[in-house]
Amino acid sequence: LMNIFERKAEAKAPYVRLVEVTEDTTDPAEWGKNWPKQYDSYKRTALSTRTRFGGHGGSEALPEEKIERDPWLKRMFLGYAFSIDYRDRRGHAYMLSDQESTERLSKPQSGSCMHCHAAIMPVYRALGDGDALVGMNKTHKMSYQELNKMVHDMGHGHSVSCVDCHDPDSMALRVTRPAFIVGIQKLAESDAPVPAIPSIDIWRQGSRKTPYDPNVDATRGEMRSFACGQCHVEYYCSSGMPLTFPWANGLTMDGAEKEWNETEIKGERFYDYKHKESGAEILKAQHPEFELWSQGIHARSGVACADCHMPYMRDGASKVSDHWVRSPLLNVNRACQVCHHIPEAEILARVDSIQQKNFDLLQRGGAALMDLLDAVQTAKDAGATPEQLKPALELQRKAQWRLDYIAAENSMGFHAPQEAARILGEAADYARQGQVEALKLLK
Amino acid sequence: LMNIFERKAEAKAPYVRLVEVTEDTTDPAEWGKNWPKQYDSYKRTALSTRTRFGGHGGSEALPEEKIERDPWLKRMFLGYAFSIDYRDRRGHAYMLSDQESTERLSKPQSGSCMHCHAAIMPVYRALGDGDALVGMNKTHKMSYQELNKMVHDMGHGHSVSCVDCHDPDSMALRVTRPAFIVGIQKLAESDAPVPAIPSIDIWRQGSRKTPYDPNVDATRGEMRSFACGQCHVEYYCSSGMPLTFPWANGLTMDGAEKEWNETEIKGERFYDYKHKESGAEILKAQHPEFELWSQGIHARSGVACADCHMPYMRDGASKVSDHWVRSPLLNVNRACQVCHHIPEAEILARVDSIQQKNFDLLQRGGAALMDLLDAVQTAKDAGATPEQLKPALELQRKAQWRLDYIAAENSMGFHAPQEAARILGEAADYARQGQVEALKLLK
Amino acid sequence: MALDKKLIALAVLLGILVGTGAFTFRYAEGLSYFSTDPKACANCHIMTPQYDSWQKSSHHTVAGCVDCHLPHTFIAKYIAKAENGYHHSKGFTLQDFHEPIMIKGKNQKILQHNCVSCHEDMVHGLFRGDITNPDAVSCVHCHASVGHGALPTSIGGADRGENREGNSHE
Ligand code: HEC
Ligand code: HEC
Ligand code: HEC
Ligand code: HEC
Ligand code: HEC
Ligand code: HEC
Ligand code: HEC
Ligand code: HEC
Ligand code: HEC
Ligand code: HEC
Ligand code: HEC
Ligand code: HEC
Ligand code: HEC
Ligand code: HEC
Ligand SMILES: [Ca+2]
Ligand SMILES: [Ca+2]
Repeated sequence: LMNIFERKAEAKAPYVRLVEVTEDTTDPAEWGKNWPKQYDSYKRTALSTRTRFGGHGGSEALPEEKIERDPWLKRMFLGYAFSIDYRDRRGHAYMLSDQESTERLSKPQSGSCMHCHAAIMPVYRALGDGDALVGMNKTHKMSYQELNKMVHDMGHGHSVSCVDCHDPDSMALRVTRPAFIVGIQKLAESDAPVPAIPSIDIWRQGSRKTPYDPNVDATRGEMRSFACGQCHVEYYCSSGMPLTFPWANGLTMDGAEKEWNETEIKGERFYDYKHKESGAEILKAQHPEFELWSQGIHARSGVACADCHMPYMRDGASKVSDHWVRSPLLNVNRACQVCHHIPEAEILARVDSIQQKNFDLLQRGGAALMDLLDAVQTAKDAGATPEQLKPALELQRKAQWRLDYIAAENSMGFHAPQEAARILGEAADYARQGQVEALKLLK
Repeated sequence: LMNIFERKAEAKAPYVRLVEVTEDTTDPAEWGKNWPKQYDSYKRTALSTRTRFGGHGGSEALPEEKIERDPWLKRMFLGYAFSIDYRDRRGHAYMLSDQESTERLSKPQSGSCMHCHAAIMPVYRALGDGDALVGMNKTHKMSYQELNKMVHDMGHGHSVSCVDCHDPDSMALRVTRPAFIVGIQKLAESDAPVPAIPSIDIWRQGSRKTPYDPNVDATRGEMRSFACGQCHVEYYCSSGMPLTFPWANGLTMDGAEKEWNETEIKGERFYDYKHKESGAEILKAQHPEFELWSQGIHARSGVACADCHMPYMRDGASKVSDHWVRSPLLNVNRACQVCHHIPEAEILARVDSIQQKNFDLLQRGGAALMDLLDAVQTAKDAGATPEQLKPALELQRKAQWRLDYIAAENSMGFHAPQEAARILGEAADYARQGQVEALKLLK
Repeated sequence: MALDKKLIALAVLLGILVGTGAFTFRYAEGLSYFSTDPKACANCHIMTPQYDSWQKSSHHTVAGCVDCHLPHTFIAKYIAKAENGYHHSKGFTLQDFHEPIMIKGKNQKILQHNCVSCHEDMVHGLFRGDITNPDAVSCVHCHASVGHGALPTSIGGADRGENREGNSHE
């Protein structure tokens, strides 16, 4: 019963290979000779697109115009490179050049930045004598410029490329990025609940002799999100330690906060920057799409990133995954309506209602944070000591972490609506508590 | 939601009428002679049930044990009858006797209370010379005891009965309660969005010559929620004005707040009670299930109260609506799995995750409110004048309204998870703002 | 698959007999189980909702119950029938099955194979050569509605009144 299908499919030889591609073929154009349909759509990531909240905006922030309108974001980032420059977020085709041209590089950045912005795997292997993880662990101490030059010199100066997600022999989906593999293994070894990743639960029930290997243990459905989880995640990336995904306590906002709080760098509790006005030790959040998605109903239901961001499209007699990765709102019929048989207008209205609520809560949290900063300033002016200010500044850290977590996440909370609202509710509460602490110093 | 599964079965097994039932037949036992299956399940509402958050608890509050553990609830209600007694919420069979025995009646209550606790329609008609609305409008000035006696004397001392939801001739679903009809007409006449009630949109597009009539204009699917919306709603019920459902600005929390803020009673801005400690003019929220449901994804998708709380049960070859109205979590296979083809354990885990998040936010908001009350007390002790306290007390009103809205709602936010989290986030923010205002008076 | 025909016939009979006993078998029109006519499935009233929804589905004109739910090869088909026949009859007799009925395990695999066997031309690119991989991309993950119309979880939004039924009960 099994083998008749098997035979038929084999006979059909799904694709004709015109050129050979290997682990070192990072130029997507080469792969495009074998898989022109996927390549054609991949190239369209160079087109610019825009939705209300999507397709634009600084990576860790709100749409550019918003920043002018909402100065609280800028003030929140005072002391960090991110307050220097926000560029429009764009399609995958631009990831390397956008990074190279950001003015944030006017401050020295670590080589870790390259992990998610180029087809870097052959370079990691070269640095690690064949072992990519060893190689990666050497790059955080290199300067961005140094590693960037190496990538270009070795001929791998491309954006995320086919080889980053596909096995060149079988074309199977896979993950390559060492930081992801280390991160997901930490997660597997913890006992944090993982409703969105059942294969970890299965692995946990086994002998645990070999570490959880996403390329072996994960289901195909899970791989359709893991491929994106290689980059669309919260991280720490600086010269202090190798690129780290904070998943040892689970994929939640709270879990990551715990991990950062327990991390020490040079004997000090970890922080990304000291706030220029208040002096608080701030945690910066970056695009936790994978993490927020994992807390939502879609993830629990097995709906993967690729389902919405790379839906199948009909191309002649066959169907292919749309490699024009972009906002699903530009593509509602294929991205949503296969599962939700409701009119496009209603789907957009649902998304808008979800995003609007989170946007309003974000603004509310921002206002609270500004009041906290004002109160701290007043207390300082009145002579409060750093010791006295500590409780207020701890609360600033907590509040900003939560606010930024959702501001930096790129779906305006769509990926997990209630969870996003919960996080923003906590943010406002902590910011106000901080304001109260600062005010108390005036008595 | 009638279209999913054909209701052929009904056609196959038409009922035989053994006794005649009329508009005045309020005794369910009489109807039970014709429709024994429904009556049998109806009677089971006398059985006691319990889930983590459901099936128990005071009507506007949290489970009883919780109140002991969370004294903030009691403190929040100081000055109101609700701080006197909470009884276990129970099934429909008890609605009249539970009301009659609550110690809240030690304070004088209005006849309006009877609207939702007895088969009162014949009494309204008698009082209004055939017009139930006219009749109802006479009852708020009557005392509870007076009207209650009248109901019993006329032989209608029953809990919600068949005739309240069914037309005795056709058995069609219908609404009878005047306060609901007035409320839904106000809603229709406003221009508030009603994503969950499309028939209002359709009516709005018409000539509007005759008022929106739920019994004529609503779809059958909508009627399956309207029947419950007669009682499971926020209200104002006292001798000051007729029983009112605050829907003139839409079914949202914010819309109701606006209406109460604009309402005047005896020349004063409306409030339910003055907080005993702070003196704030407080709005009390009561079981806004219908309203919160209307803001959720289920409502937008056309999923009605009866779909989850009165699911069809197979009875041999035919299907009957389970009139044992209770928590759907006691009945997951029929209440949820007809639509969600996933294991029961996963369904319960999803509900638990949603309820837990809202529960935590509720506690957070409660803590913030207690801090506000403390700060107000300190300010008072330090000699703050009522005039000075006003901003803090206004914020208390806003915060409590939001907290209570979700505390009084009986699904621990399940009916609209993100909306519930949003409301609670705002509650904490306002409570802390109030604390700040009070603290400022100490400077 | 080296079973000979006698063995298969035995398996079929055994499955049915063990599950039902002759009375139920006749009562439930068990013989119709060997037919490919969708009406045959609906002889069990418990299958009526699926029959009705199938009639409204996109595949109504191109695929019947067995095209989707039973293996397409002769041998495997009758083994599956025997096995399912056992479950169905037992379920129908004892009325001890989980309601609502939800497809599971082996039957899901059969279904998947049947989608692919009809649509191979369109989807072979998604399979990297091996369409029998148990971990293949699941068709019903996205196309759950093909056999029985839109699922209740995507029931077309709130009823806009188009199919308004009369006020009176049937
Ligand atoms: C159920 C559908 C769905 C799933 C699953 C999903 N997303 Fe999204 N995603 C959306 C929607 C809707 C938006 C909002 C787009 C907008 O506002 O234009 C979005 C926004 C984004 C954006 C910003 C897009 C832009 O144009 O600015 C990124 C990046 C993103 N998602 C990545 C991911 C990743 C990574 C995953 C998996 C871990 C994922 N998404 C899973 C639907 C989904
Ligand atoms: C190697 C890292 C990497 C991987 C893997 C990756 N992304 Fe991205 N993605 C990026 C970067 C970097 C950008 C921003 C590019 C820019 O602004 O120049 C981006 C941008 C996006 C955007 C915004 C596009 C736009 O038009 O605004 C979406 C949506 C997105 N990615 C989704 C995904 C999904 C879905 C996957 C998996 C199928 C994925 N990404 C895999 C790094 C990655
Ligand atoms: C763990 C993966 C990862 C690392 C490490 C990383 N990025 Fe990114 N970067 C992304 C993703 C994903 C996006 C697209 C999503 C977004 O814009 O939020 C992005 C977007 C950007 C953008 C375009 C949008 C913007 O914010 O202006 C720039 C520029 C950028 N990154 C620079 C950097 C720099 C500089 C570093 C090192 C400090 C760095 N990236 C490290 C994943 C990463
Ligand atoms: C960011 C990750 C990512 C990159 C980069 C990427 N792909 Fe894919 N690709 C996917 C995903 C996800 C699928 C769906 C695979 C599945 O479901 O098993 C896929 C599927 C495919 C398939 C199988 C058929 C189909 O369309 O579903 C081919 C062939 C393919 N990609 C070719 C390419 C080529 C050629 C490139 C480079 C131009 C490329 N891919 C770049 C993620 C990626
Ligand atoms: C592969 C199937 C699939 C795709 C594609 C999909 N969804 Fe969903 N969606 C689901 C499932 C499953 C649920 C959970 C509820 C359920 O069990 O039906 C859900 C729930 C939702 C909800 C309610 C839960 C929440 O988080 O608020 C919204 C809104 C929603 N989807 C919108 C979208 C939008 C917008 C898109 C496209 C960008 C989309 N979905 C794409 C399957 C899908
Ligand atoms: C999609 C399913 C669903 C719909 C639709 C729904 N509910 Fe609920 N309801 C629930 C769940 C789940 C709970 C939580 C039960 C628990 O915690 O035990 C609940 C709780 C309740 C409770 C408290 C029950 C108890 O046992 O304490 C009441 C009262 C209630 N709902 C009334 C309504 C009304 C009125 C409507 C329509 C306006 C409605 N519900 C619509 C699922 C639903
Ligand atoms: C006439 C008023 C009225 C109507 C109509 C009404 N209810 Fe109730 N309901 C009540 C009252 C009063 C109680 C509390 C009874 C008690 O605690 O003694 C209650 C209790 C409940 C409970 C809690 C049961 C338990 O076991 O804890 C649920 C669930 C519920 N109602 C759902 C519904 C649904 C669904 C509908 C519509 C099909 C509906 N109600 C119609 C007044 C009403
Ligand atoms: C608009 C309809 C409505 C009105 C008016 C109303 N109730 Fe209720 N009552 C309900 C519903 C619905 C419930 C069940 C839901 C719940 O317990 O939250 C309930 C529950 C109760 C309960 C049982 C649970 C508890 O809180 O102890 C008592 C007692 C009660 N009501 C007393 C009263 C009194 C006294 C009044 C008049 C001040 C009144 N009711 C007015 C609808 C109403
Ligand atoms: C709180 C409202 C309410 C009360 C009280 C009530 N019903 Fe119903 N009943 C419903 C709803 C909702 C339906 C589903 C109707 C529909 O979908 O058209 C229903 C359906 C029915 C049906 C149609 C067949 C079926 O089961 O769906 C009959 C017969 C019936 N009820 C009899 C009774 C009898 C007898 C009583 C009193 C013992 C009663 N009902 C009390 C709400 C109620
Ligand atoms: C085009 C394919 C197709 C046809 C034809 C078809 N079905 Fe199905 N059937 C499905 C799919 C798809 C499912 C749901 C699978 C899932 O949810 O995972 C299903 C599920 C079922 C179920 C289990 C209930 C459930 O919802 O999981 C039964 C019983 C069933 N079908 C009976 C029938 C009967 C009887 C017929 C003929 C009248 C029929 N099917 C025709 C595709 C089909
Ligand atoms: C003897 C009565 C009867 C007949 C005839 C019948 N069914 Fe069923 N069917 C049932 C019962 C009972 C169940 C539930 C069994 C269980 O859950 O164990 C069921 C379950 C199913 C399922 C879900 C099975 C699973 O557990 O995955 C499918 C699919 C199905 N039937 C299809 C069909 C098809 C196709 C036909 C016609 C070829 C058919 N049925 C004829 C009684 C019947
Ligand atoms: C007996 C053969 C057969 C089987 C089995 C079958 N299909 Fe089809 N299907 C067809 C034909 C014929 C059409 C219409 C012509 C076309 O577009 O190829 C079709 C159309 C479709 C379409 C487009 C129309 C729509 O409903 O959206 C989809 C998607 C589809 N099938 C998916 C499936 C899935 C998934 C399964 C398994 C659950 C399945 N098919 C089983 C023959 C079949
Ligand atoms: C992740 C979601 C997803 C999965 C899994 C999936 N499909 Fe599709 N399928 C789609 C989308 C989206 C389209 C519509 C493409 C378009 O319109 O451009 C489609 C189109 C089709 C069509 C063509 C419909 C038409 O309009 O003619 C067929 C046939 C089909 N799919 C069959 C299958 C089969 C068989 C499988 C399993 C091997 C499968 N699909 C798996 C999303 C999916
Ligand atoms: C009549 C159909 C139906 C019933 C019954 C039903 N649901 Fe849903 N459910 C839906 C639809 C439709 C959605 C919206 C997503 C979509 O379009 O698939 C949904 C979404 C959800 C979601 C995600 C959205 C959210 O609000 O978080 C959860 C969780 C959920 N349902 C749980 C339940 C539970 C628990 C029950 C039983 C108490 C239940 N459902 C009963 C149809 C139903
Ligand atoms: Ca970070
Ligand atoms: Ca009220």
